[in-house]
Order: sequence, then structure tokens, then C-alpha cells
Amino acid sequence: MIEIRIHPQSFDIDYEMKRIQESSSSGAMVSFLGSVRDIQSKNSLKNLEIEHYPKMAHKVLNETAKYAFEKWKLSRCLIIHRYGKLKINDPIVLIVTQSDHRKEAFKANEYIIDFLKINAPFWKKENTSKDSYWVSQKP
Amino acid sequence: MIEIRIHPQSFDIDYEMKRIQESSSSGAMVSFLGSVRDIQSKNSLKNLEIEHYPKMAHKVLNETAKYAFEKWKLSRCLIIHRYGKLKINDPIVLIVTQSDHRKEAFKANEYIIDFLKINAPFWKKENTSKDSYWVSQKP
Amino acid sequence: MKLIYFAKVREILGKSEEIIEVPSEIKTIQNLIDFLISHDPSYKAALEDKDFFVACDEELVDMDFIIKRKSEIAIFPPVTGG
Amino acid sequence: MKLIYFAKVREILGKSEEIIEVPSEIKTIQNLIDFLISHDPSYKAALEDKDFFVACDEELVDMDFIIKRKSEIAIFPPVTGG
Repeated sequence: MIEIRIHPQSFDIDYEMKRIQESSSSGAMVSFLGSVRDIQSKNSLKNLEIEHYPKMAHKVLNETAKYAFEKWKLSRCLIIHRYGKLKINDPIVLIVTQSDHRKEAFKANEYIIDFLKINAPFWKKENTSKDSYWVSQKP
Repeated sequence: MIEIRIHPQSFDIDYEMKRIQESSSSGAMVSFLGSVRDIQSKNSLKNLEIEHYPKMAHKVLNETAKYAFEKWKLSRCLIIHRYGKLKINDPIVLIVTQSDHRKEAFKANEYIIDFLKINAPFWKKENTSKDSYWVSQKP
Repeated sequence: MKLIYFAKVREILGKSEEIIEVPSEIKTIQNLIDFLISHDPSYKAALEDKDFFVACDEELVDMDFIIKRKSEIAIFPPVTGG
Repeated sequence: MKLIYFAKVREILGKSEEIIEVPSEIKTIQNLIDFLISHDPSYKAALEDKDFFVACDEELVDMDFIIKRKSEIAIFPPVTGG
């Protein structure tokens, strides 16, 4: 089962993981959580704004999840990505991959986040009390 | 910060992850959750018993966490491993690694679970309604 | 033709989307970009450093991709999600 | 010398620990294992397939490791945690 969610609201890592863990008898679940940190503004971050291209973001996330799901024989794959105004330490992205074998769950998870970072149409802007910067791409 | 816990009680993945996520400004957190599944008894598993060698288990988990913490420059590392009688789908082991960079968090996490699987003194026994088996080691 | 812009490209252009008429000799994405730049200096500011991507109907495309007239064409800087 | 046993080894031996006196010519882990097997057939059943590990004071050791008399020696099957 694949689930993709893109929304401005926060999410409960807890709730999402528990739900997946309890719903299936696959033994290995890997999750990645990316949170807001102060990348360029050196401790003066007021908020982080995430802009996205909705139709394409859904498409890229869906295709990526499907590819990983089949390639690594996952039992579950969940991707949540937020947009809008976020504060420091707020969760941005959650990827959960579940499989019978831990190697597959790890590989699928890392593939998904690596792929999203360079292909999913989201853009981050840091707003400080003085200024605003678009975050530049890093590998 | 490194935390190692070995106990029979269950744990809240949710609580543990949220606590770590909120306490630090590192951007990347990876977690691995291993749960009880029906390995050899083909749907007749009554419970799984985990036996361990307490002093050595603490030592191995501690040393493994320390090694990973330094090698991959983690900001947090948590390992929880349960022992005692568990039911199907119960969580057994949780490993959380947090770092500024996702590659490091993934590598550290996978290293820890791989190392534990062959070095930490825990043993699993499956009890079915008819019989009991010691689980044999798999890579 | 529908054009949409995101992030820095959108900010520099001061608009998030527009419908434009393009001459029939505009065939490829490269032709379109050249046409936009010659047509208004704000496109020059937004696109001249070449640090942008183009998606045609939600699919990333190269500069020599042949444009379909009814497509939605998105122009945006390198993505920074995740 | 304190010996402790886990999992299948513990079950076959029917005990989880014991204190034994070993003759002074027993120097290595291999000597100890041979001594135990010659001494009681239950050790033969538990240890003869060689599918076990030995830890001396919570540290895995090889069969030629020199035993310290005051050590805690643990004998157990391959681990299956995680």
C-alpha cells in the first residue's frame, strides 16, 4: 500500500508509524524525518516558507513511491511532504518504508529521499528578521 | 547524546522520536523499527521469547552506539531492545540516529542494526501451540 | 500557451502564471526561452543565468523538447524540497 | 571458574550457570571445552556441533584465548537479536 500526502498542516510521526507498524506483519520499518533547520541565516531564522508545484509534486512523489515499492518489494510506503510557513524544528518530510527485510526498507527509503531532493518541485525560502533567502540546492 | 535501553516493557516509537526530534536542531533523523513476525512457525506463533545476556548486551549496544556516534557525527543515538515474551507485531528493537546530514544518519542506523544482528547477545525462541524453536541466525 | 513560474523565477517576474501567444516559429523550449528574453527584460533577469528547469505538463524536459501548444509549461529554479 | 550458558546451550545443559574447578593444565578455551565434553555427556550434546560462541568477561574470544581463572565465561549459540 502506497500513501502520498502533501499538505500545510503538521503530522504526527508517532501516529503514522504506529498505524503502519500495527497494520502489517512485515518485520522491518525504516523512517526518515526531515525537519526545519537554520541553513543559511545563522540563528536568526524566523520561519521557512515552502512553495510547491502541486500537480507535479503529487506526480513525482507518486511515481517515486511506486518505483521503490516494486523494486524493493515493500509492504508499505508512506510519503508526507509539507508546504507553507514552518518554524525551526518543525517536521517537513516523513518517509516510511516497510518490508520483510531491513536491507530493502533502508535502500527504498534512502532512494526516495535522494530522488525527492533533486526532482520533487518544492522550494525553500528562509525568512529572517532582516532578510529573505531562497535556499540553494545541495546534494 | 547516546541512550541505550534494554527492558521487557514495550516502548512508544512515537514518544521516543518526537522527543528526539524536538530536542535538537539537526535536520535528519532516521529510525529503524524491528517487530515480531512469524518466521518459522507459519502462522501458528503464540509468542516470541527473547533471552539475553544482560551485562554483555549493554556493553555491545553501548560500544556500537559510541562507534557510530563518532564515526558519523551524530547529534543523537538511541537504541532500545526488548527481551521477554512478545506477541506478533510487537516492537522489538528501535534505533534512532540523528545528524545534520541524512547520509550519515542512514549509514549509522544501518551499521548499528547490522552489527547488533550478529554481535549483540540476544536469542529468539518461537513458541507455537504445539512446539518451540530457537530461531537460527540469518544474515 | 500557459506558462507558470515558481520560487525565485516567479519573484523576479512578479507573476505566477500567464497565458501568452507565441509565434508559430517557436518550436522548442529553447526557442520559447529566447523569445521571452527578447520580449521583456524581466525574463532576461529571471532566466539568463540558465539556472532553471522546465517542466511540460508536469514532466521535466530538455531545451530541445518540442512544445505542444496546449501544454502547461512551468519554469522554476533547482528544487530544494525534502 | 564461573560458567554461564544461554539459549539452546542452556536448555541442553539444563542449567544457566555453575561454578567449576578446572585442573591447572586447562589453559585455553579449547582446553576448557574439551575438558567439559570429556567430563559429562550433556556437554557433548550441547557443544559438539561447534555452533557456539564463547565470551570471556563480556568480550567474544577465540578458542585459543588464554583463560583467566577469575573470569566469567559465557557459552552461547549464534545470536539472533534485533
